[in-house]
Amino acid sequence: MLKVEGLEAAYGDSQVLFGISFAIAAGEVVTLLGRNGMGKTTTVNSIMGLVRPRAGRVIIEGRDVAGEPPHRIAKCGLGLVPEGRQIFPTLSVEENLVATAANRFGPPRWTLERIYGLFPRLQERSRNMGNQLSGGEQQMLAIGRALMTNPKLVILDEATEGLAPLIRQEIWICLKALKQEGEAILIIDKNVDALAAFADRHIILEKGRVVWSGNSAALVADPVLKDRYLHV
Amino acid sequence: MSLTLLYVQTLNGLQLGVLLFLIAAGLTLVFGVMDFVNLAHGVQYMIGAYLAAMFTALTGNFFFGLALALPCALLFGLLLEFFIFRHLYARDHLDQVLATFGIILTLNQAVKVIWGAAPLSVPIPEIFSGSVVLMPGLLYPVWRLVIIASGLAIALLLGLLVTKTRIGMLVRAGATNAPMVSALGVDIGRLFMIVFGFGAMLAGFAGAMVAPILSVEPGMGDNLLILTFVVIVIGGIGSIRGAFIAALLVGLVDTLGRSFGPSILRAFLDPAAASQTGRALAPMLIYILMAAVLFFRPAGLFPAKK
Amino acid sequence: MIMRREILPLSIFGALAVLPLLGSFGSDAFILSIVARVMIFAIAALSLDLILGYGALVSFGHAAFLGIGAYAVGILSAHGIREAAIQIPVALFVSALFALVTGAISLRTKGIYFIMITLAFGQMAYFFGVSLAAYGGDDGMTLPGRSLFFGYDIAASERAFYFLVFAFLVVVYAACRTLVISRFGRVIRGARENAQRMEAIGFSLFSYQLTIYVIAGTLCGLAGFLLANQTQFVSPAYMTWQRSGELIVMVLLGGLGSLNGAILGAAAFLLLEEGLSHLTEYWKLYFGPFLVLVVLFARGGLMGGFKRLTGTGDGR
Amino acid sequence: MTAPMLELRGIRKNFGALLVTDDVSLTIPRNELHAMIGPNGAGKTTLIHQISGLLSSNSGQIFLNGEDITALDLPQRARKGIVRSFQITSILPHFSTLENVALAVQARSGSSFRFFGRADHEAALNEAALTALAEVGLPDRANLRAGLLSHGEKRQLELAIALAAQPSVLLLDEPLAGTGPEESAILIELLRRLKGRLTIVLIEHDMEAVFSLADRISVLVYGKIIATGTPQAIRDNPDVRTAYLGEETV
Amino acid sequence: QEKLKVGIVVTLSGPSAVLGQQARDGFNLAVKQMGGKLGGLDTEVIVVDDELKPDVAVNKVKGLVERDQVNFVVGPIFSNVLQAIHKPVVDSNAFLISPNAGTSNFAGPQCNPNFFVTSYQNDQVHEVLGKTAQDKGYKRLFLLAPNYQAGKDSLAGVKRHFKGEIVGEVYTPLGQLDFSAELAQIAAAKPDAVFAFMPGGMGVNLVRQYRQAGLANIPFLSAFTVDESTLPAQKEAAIGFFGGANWAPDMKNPQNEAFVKAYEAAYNSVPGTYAMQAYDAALLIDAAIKSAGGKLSDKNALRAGLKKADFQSLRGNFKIGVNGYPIQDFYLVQVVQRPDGKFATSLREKVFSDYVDVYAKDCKPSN
Ligand SMILES: Nc1ncnc2c1ncn2[C@@H]1O[C@H](COP(=O)(O)OP(=O)(O)OP(=O)(O)O)[C@@H](O)[C@H]1O
Ligand SMILES: Nc1ncnc2c1ncn2[C@@H]1O[C@H](COP(=O)(O)OP(=O)(O)OP(=O)(O)O)[C@@H](O)[C@H]1O
Ligand SMILES: [Mg+2]
Ligand SMILES: [Mg+2]
Repeated sequence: MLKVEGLEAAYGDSQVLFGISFAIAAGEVVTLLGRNGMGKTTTVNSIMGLVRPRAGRVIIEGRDVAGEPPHRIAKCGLGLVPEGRQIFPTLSVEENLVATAANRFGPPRWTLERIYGLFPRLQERSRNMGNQLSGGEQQMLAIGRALMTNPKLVILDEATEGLAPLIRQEIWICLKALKQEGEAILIIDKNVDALAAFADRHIILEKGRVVWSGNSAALVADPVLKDRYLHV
Repeated sequence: MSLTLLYVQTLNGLQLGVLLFLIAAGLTLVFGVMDFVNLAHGVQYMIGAYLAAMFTALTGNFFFGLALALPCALLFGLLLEFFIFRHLYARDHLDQVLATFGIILTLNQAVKVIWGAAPLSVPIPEIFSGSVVLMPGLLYPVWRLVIIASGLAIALLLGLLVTKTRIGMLVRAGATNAPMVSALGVDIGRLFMIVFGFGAMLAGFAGAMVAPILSVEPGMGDNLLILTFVVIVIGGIGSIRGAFIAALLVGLVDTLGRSFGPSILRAFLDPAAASQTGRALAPMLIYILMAAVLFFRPAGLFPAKK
Repeated sequence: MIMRREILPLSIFGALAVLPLLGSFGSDAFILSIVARVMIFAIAALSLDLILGYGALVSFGHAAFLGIGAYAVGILSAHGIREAAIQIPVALFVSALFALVTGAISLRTKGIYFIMITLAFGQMAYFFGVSLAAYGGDDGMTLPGRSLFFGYDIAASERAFYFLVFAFLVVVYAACRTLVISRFGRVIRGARENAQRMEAIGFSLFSYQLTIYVIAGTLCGLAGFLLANQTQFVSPAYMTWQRSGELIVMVLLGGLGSLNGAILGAAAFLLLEEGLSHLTEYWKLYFGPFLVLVVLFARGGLMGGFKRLTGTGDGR
Repeated sequence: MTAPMLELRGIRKNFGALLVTDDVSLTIPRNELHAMIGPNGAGKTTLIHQISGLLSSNSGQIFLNGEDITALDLPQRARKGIVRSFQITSILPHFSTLENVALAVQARSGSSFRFFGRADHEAALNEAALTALAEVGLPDRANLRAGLLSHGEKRQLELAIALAAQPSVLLLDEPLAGTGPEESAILIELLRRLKGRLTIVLIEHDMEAVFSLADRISVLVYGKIIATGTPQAIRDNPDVRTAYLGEETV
Repeated sequence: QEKLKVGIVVTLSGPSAVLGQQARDGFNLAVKQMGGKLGGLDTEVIVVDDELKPDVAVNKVKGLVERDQVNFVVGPIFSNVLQAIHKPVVDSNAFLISPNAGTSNFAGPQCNPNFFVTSYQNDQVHEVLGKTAQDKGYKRLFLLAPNYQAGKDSLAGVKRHFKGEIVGEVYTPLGQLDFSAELAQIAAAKPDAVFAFMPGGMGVNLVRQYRQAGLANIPFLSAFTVDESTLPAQKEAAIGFFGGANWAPDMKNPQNEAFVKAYEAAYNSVPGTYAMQAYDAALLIDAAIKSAGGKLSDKNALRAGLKKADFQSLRGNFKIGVNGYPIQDFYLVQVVQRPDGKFATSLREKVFSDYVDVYAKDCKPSN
């Protein structure tokens, strides 16, 4: 589905990514782990075209889209839940959901009803403006908004930031369901143990480089990594 | 003061309001909704009027003239967008101010070079040249009714476009966070281009419509630009409804203030002082109105929901 | 050792200081009066840059202060008071008072609303000037001569007046430079960036912003005093919104929030106006596109271009 | 008997028809670390807004150290020592990281109506700022423009600013959100050190942190406090489980 | 041989640019017709735009007198600009000749030997209409003017000769577009006649809206409202409306007929008073230099020549009074459509003969 090869990116003179490579198959859940400022978001943004990669390839279903504008890349079936939510403040909750909604590949799996079913709280607030929501509600909205584009690959940057435990659990259940439906998922989150429970593979970034990648069993088994990233 | 006069003046106030809204409509879209400070709106309005004057003179018919002027205004807007404005969407408001100020200077001068400095005019189209009797001795040209109707129609159209359609939502979303809209799969650049062109055409349309009652002259948009900004700000930026109501309010306050202000003042002051004060206050009226509205409602009458 | 970022101001002021001493230029009263005018507007632009560039308070009524300063000269002269030692304090005081009142009201609003409410006050000042029938109304009034300094008519010669303006410019510039890097200046800059954050750590921004607004208005009143003296004429035309707009354009053209930029902007604006209009009646056909090109290609105005050329990073 | 550090009496806030905080009363003794948990949209942030003075309350009173501060606005309360962090990062993006913090120090040390002298050369301000940065684990970012920090680093900076403003009551709105596991650990450690030295109101969805740090916990649901008590009491409260915690093991 | 330099400072930008253009063109036409020589001297004409900003005008004028060392400054159009440039010019080596603005202050106590006017004292034009209204026996007059100094002066000028009842005196904000409110007031007041002073685009709007409102049966007396600068836009709407002037393009004398023909050929528009007065300004300079024997350095001789005004004005009867303002005849003019389809004003009747402005008596010439 998605293949990243030798991705490099920089902000002005300061290079942040130094040749990131990984791949995600359809129906696969992959995580990006790493401390603050290691380049996780930059990786995601480079894939989406929000940051113009300096080198490397971003191949979606066989086509190299590196350097193309974000809307073209998104149209290939990528749905982004950005870091910091980035809700449209002057749109109501419902407008946030439908404004960019699309279904580019067959019958829509995600509709307004289904989103509201997943997050009843959003339905209660559907007429409110985006910036009137609480932090957690905004996060739900950002996830709903991305799902409404009916993507093949969902990218969640800080997937459960600000969400209450109950909702967090809902999200995990939902993501598992998505996975079952054959959806690919790229996820960044700090709840590593929860991720370990259902993600297929993990990639650890350090200073813009992939320092480790492997499956959940390997991650949980490795005591050094465990100490470093799981804090258990 | 007779009651008829009061009634007629109220009507006049409302019609000035609708006229102002007609002119402000394009600005509401581009500035209020797209969040682009387009000082060049006034010159786009002027160009619409000049195009209408030119094509009407060429074809001898206002409607042919209008039909030619509108696409030209659209094309002109698109050219401006392509060469200048699209590079400024992501910039600071003040950058937009400086660039569009430059455009004002250029176009005001260019218009003078092309069409000369003397004012031009456009005759009222034949079929609308009649008038209705408003009060004894005073006629009301039907064309003004047409202007009011088109102002109302545009208010409605814009209101629906912005609040009810996907395009409206996307434009509002793009104004606050264009990259995010793009990352969700919408070509926001093209959308902005279309909307901007539409805004330019609205400005041109306003210019063309008022050409039969107002003079067409270089710089005609400059003072109006300020007036339209006043309208939009009083209404609350981003609110079409606000802009519409504010336009009516400005029209009413201006018209009624001018016609009845001095006699009201005379109730409090001696005649000489009243006329002196009245004269000093009259031109300030709408500014006083704006300052007062902003004092009590710092984000306009209908602030965008925050 | 002189730091690199001082090169520009030193060369600007150096050039201004020696100009009258250069044989061919110096003897030309006209050149001196043009440059004096540039310096007067530079003071006005500097004062605007304080609120606009550093405080993000875009005043669209700043020309009102030019007018107030000028009318202080005009009205006092009309009553026979030509002494600068009286006129200047009056000009500054009235400007400060006007700034205090209008600022206190305007600062309730933000962003574009602030722009428009300051415009409203500017327009009120303008129309007030127009209604001053006793002082020429719309036509304005001619002054009997330049102001007297402690009884002496020392500003009468173009060269003396030039140095007078120059001295004022140096003082104002130095004051502004000190101000913006002071604690107070840092609060003003912080308020521009994120008002809520500043309030949450304990700054009551209103009083800071009102203070800077009054300072800016007062300095611009000084420019008004000088402008009246330079043209020996006072009229409401000094207070039109177009004039306020031009002041904003000067600051933007030079580059926001850098003080040097305000001077460069005023100079570029006025000298281009003077030079181009001497060449062709259609000078705006060239000046307009120039502004557009500056925005498109020299981000941050002339100062932005200058910094990129010399590699002096962000001056803040 | 000394007055409690912070006391809320019948605090209420509504947005139109929506009642967001509903008759909240709470007493927090000096130097307690009081955690506030509850579902998304329960009104926790709104409550912090009300305590800090960012939002005015529709009714109710707030006391700081026995003094009624209901009428004071945000900066006035900050100067009284009530300092907060924001859930949605709020920094000065074009200032350096250090200056962001130094400004907070400046706010609490001497007058800022000083028109002379370079503020960025004031050693006292900078040293205190550096200390705060070091405490949150950001010492090496001091000279970077704050807007260029990564999301998690901004969250750390957010906390540093609040600390540098020398609070006596620190209101923290999800300080751990957006930080990675390692940074979370650093910050939890920091909170543990601060604990007992100043009064802290902590909103957090990280239950591990909440239950290991808090002296007492209040649970807010639909604007009402449904329970207040020790971590153990809250953990065992069945209402809290259904309303908030769900299956999460803490 | 000496070279003559003349600086023209008029408004060439903004909505009022057309007035400045007429003046510039009129002057240039005269110079061209005299073979590029005024008073027999090679003549360089430097044109600058005052942008209708007094302080800009001051600097431009300083440039003319100090850098370019012009001998005469011709300008401006607007009285507020005149206030600003008067002092710098009359204090210099040059003479100031106004082809349009003629304010009262410089006609009276502040008159200056280096200042000459080829147009009129502003009030006189308004007085023409006041006198007309009085002579025609109108009892009830409605007055309309923009709210600025010239507007107030204008209404004062009308009232100087009109003794009937003023049923309405309305000042409108400068630059007003829509006159519906005022037109309703006029209809309600039912005056015998309306006097309006609405220069430029305001006049265009007023005249067209006046006719559209069906008020054209009420006589429309005006100053600076229907003239050759506004008629191209007012067209039929203005036909039959009255104005006051010292001249009209159809004035019968050979010089004038030649001038109008040449102007229309060169600039493709009907000349107005602005063009005529600037043309006369050139003739005045020409005459003055000739009478001074071509010696530009002899200021006194030049001044005497200017005073003498020994030339044939396009308007026929023309003298310079003690205050430097003209003494001339004034007419009621009316808008007509000429056989060639163009619109112009046309002389109707003489209202004042050899009319001296009321301020001249306060002028005590110092030399
Ligand atoms: N300005 C506003 N207008 C209308 N509703 C608002 C406004 N601000 C907040 N709300 C609503 O008030 C409720 C409480 O919001 P608040 O931010 O206090 O929640 P919270 O408890 O902090 O939630 P979270 O854990 O998700 O951050 C939310 O449902 C929100 O939508
Ligand atoms: N716009 C920018 N300009 C310059 N540098 C930036 C910019 N955005 C991020 N950086 C830098 O790039 C590096 C990587 O940032 P990135 O946001 O990718 O980190 P991250 O792994 O997502 O961290 P976090 O977990 O905190 O979100 C950081 O050092 C950050 O300071
Ligand atoms: Mg990140
Ligand atoms: Mg919250």
